[in-house]
Amino acid sequence: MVNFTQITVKEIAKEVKDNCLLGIPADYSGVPMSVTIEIIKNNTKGLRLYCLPLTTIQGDMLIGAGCVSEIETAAVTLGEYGQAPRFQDAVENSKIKIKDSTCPALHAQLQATEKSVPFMPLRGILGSDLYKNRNDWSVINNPMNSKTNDEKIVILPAVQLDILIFHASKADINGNVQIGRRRELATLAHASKKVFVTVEEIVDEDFFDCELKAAATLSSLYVDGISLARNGAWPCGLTNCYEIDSNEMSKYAKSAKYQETFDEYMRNFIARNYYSNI
Amino acid sequence: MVNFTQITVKEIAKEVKDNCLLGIPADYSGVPMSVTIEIIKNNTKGLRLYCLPLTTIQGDMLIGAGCVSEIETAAVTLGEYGQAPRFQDAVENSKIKIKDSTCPALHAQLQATEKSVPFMPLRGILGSDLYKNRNDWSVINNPMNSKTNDEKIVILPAVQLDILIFHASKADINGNVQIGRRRELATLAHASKKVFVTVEEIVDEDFFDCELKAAATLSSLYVDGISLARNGAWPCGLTNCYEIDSNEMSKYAKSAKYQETFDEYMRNFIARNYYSNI
Amino acid sequence: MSEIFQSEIIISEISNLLRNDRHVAIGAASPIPGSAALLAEEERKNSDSKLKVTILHSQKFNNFTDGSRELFDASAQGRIDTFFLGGVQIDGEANINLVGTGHYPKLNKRFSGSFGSALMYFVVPKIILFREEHSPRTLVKKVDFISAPGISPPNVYRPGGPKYLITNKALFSFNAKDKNFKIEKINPEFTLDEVIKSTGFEFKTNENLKYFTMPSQKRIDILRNLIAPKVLNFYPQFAKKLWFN
Amino acid sequence: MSEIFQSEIIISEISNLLRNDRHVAIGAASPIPGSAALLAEEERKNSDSKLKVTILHSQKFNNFTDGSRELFDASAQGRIDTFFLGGVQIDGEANINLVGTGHYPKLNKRFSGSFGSALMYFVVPKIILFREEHSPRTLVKKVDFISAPGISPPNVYRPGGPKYLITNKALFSFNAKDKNFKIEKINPEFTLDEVIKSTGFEFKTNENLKYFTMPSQKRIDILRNLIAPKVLNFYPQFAKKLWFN
Repeated sequence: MVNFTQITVKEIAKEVKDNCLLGIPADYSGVPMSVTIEIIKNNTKGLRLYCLPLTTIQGDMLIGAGCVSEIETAAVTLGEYGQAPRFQDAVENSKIKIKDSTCPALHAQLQATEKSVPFMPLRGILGSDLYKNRNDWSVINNPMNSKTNDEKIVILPAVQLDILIFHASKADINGNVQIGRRRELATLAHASKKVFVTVEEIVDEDFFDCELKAAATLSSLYVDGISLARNGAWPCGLTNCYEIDSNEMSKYAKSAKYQETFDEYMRNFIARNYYSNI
Repeated sequence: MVNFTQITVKEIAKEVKDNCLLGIPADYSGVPMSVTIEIIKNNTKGLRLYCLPLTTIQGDMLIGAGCVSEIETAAVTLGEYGQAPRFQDAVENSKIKIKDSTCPALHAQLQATEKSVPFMPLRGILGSDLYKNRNDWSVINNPMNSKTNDEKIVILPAVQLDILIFHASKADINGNVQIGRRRELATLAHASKKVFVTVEEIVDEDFFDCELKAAATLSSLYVDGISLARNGAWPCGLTNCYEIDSNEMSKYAKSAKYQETFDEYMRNFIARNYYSNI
Repeated sequence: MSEIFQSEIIISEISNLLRNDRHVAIGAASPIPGSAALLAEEERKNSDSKLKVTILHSQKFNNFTDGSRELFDASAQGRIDTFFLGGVQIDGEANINLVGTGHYPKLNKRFSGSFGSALMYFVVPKIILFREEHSPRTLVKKVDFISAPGISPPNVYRPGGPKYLITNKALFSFNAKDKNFKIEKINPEFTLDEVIKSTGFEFKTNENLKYFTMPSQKRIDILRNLIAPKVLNFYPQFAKKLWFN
Repeated sequence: MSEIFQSEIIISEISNLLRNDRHVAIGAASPIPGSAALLAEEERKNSDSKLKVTILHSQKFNNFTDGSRELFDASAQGRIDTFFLGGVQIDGEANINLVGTGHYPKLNKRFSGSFGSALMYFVVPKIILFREEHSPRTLVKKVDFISAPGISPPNVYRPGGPKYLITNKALFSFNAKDKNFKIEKINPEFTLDEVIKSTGFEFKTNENLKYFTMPSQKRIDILRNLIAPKVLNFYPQFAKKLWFN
């Protein structure tokens, strides 16, 4: 018996409501592919994706499946497997709204919510067309610069996510999650109203009993529910557990080039029972 | 042989120049007492202490020994051993300048430097006498509040430390330091021009070879020199290594009540060779 | 061992105030609130509404992994229901002074400092003020220094604030609208008149004034057998004095 | 195995540009800069001026423990000497476009996005622009979208910026004051005229124009024997194609 809310992958997917602002972890942070499939099966609509700071196959699939209305990101890419075809198509044909950003801005907007301050200043950005296309960003005179008082600096709004889902290697019996060095997951969790996690395994210990493990932990304080999902990141990799599945990624990259071949790929993909304990 | 700059406690103390802004870790973050004694022996003057967010016997001793001109802190206290007598005396008799602050402000000012932004906003503080006595803090209208536009919010300046010294349990052969959950040490290091660390032991491994250990590590990227100093935090405690020395703390608390008894205590304290490898 | 200590009665009273909380955090130098929180946690262990307790000065009971700023961040995020603050002085408008007495900065008597009060007091929904000594020098008409104000104007972000004040003599509630304290419970060892005389500010009296509740034998047993050994770990001086002398 | 690949020559040239650095960071999708940095690190391993290399997409060569924001924080702190940026388009004022071609937001051809360029380009002292394809469609007169500008007015904080541009045909330096590129080295397989024709913007020519340097056999050995296996770990597709096919 565990001392936390243990739920299923399907139940997590049901928590992702139409039109919600969904936190998306980067390809290296534990991509929750098992839940992504269930979201697609649910035919969830109007999702707004907030990527920290980018997305890969997860975002591309959600877009291709028609679940997404808006994406705020620094990049969508399949990495070594090329551009993200469904994302490209959706932007080129105005099927989704794109809020182009840059990695540190995506971090700073969540850090603002983490501290419950309304905004964060950030250097850079000025003179870019990113700024021109973001009416939620502003420029102020640096209020600290008493000497010249004409330095311009960008301020970014605090962003609070409705829901965050990520995949991790382990949870303990008290619902604490091992995130290792992937501390951007902590920032995401701190800035999200709800947090659900899928894990490869639940271990019979408390990470806080060991200082080293505690340092690698996201406390259950921030976690609303955990599901077991073996291979839950597949075909993405998971640090210290498994590598990215090159064949599958290549296959996806090729299939996603056209909507028809993407749709066919997805029919097969969904039919496969590649993860356990849904 | 190690792949980093290994120096002595005495050499670290020499890096602490008169009038510099010195980062001071809290009682739970690894108090560098061995270096503190050497600073006092060097008769260093005019130190400005920046505490994250408070100090205990380390700050009180430095003040009592006449090394300090200014302190920015949320508290100076001997914890269960009572008030900090030399600090009290110095403030009551205007021997030092006090910049009274509050914990989250001390964190935010360093986080501003961590991100190289000129300021950070922070909620709270308004209506306190802390604010009234800080001419480096200001208030602006929340620039994000389009509805009412009359929310007031405090903005705090970025603070960059000249030098940070702390004590930790372990360094590896490549100069990475184990800080565990004491991540405020990372914030301090990121915001400091120079960083020196004393450790209980140097271990023959690379913490980055193990993801769990990596998560508990401050990278050598931020460390300018490391010295071995067994019992380097004594009489303070060190997580997972040793407890605070109750007898010594009680003795200090009593002796520090008056300058004369403090001076006598310090003569004995300095004479003791309580840590190794100086 | 059947004699019940005053501190235990206060621990028990504080514990009652945490009834509906999900997460209580305990800051520096707070052995009595810390004991109360652990007691509440233990008593609700097998219920559906569990209590999470974060004690910063403990290793075991500290749920934070983002360094010492996480207490403040988590509080600002609304993830902590109750926090405790003390005061060298507390005044009738719930302003608290943790800095010292006299004219700042050249104080007559300097104390440790404001800690995190200037944020925590604004953002934690239920702040319980705790000051054991109940006298005209601790509960004053107006504090000499405001570490954190009891009330704020509408243009200041303030989801949190003072809800209770507890001393060795009485428990008060605070009403931010009326800007005053109201007495709720009194220590049976004192009369209301004695409490009024030892309070430097005016407070609302209460027709339904109750006495501090004596903890049940069961609660005392839990406290002494299960909680005391835990407290010994992170407030050793306090625990030794009260329970292990 | 004695034939030297074009990619190896470029790796070698880039490696030379890192001579005085203490810390080089490598971002997403940068196998050639990554190989160059590891080569420089290896060659200076036994010298007094060691080079630290952080490769974000590697586990072993990633020195960061504060999550993915640490690259940007550390860069803003001035702790990274060199970083690489690419571009769908790069123009004569060193503006870079990572977003796509056509009229934003409804682009003709959308690319992945700006990544961290809009901060990194401002704060890292030596930004090396790297774009293998050297053609009028990559090196353009004016980019369709500015992910990050090459130069900034004085009221913008900008300790960093573009210093070099390297392609499969040439190496340029950038002068922020004159707002233009100057050719420094040319790939011996091309003439200056060919380079001019395949560049969409005007650049300064150079009396001392040099050729790309052929890497020594010793360097090639290091690259193939020591660096290639490392690169295989975090850029497997690239390494397999170049070295392990």
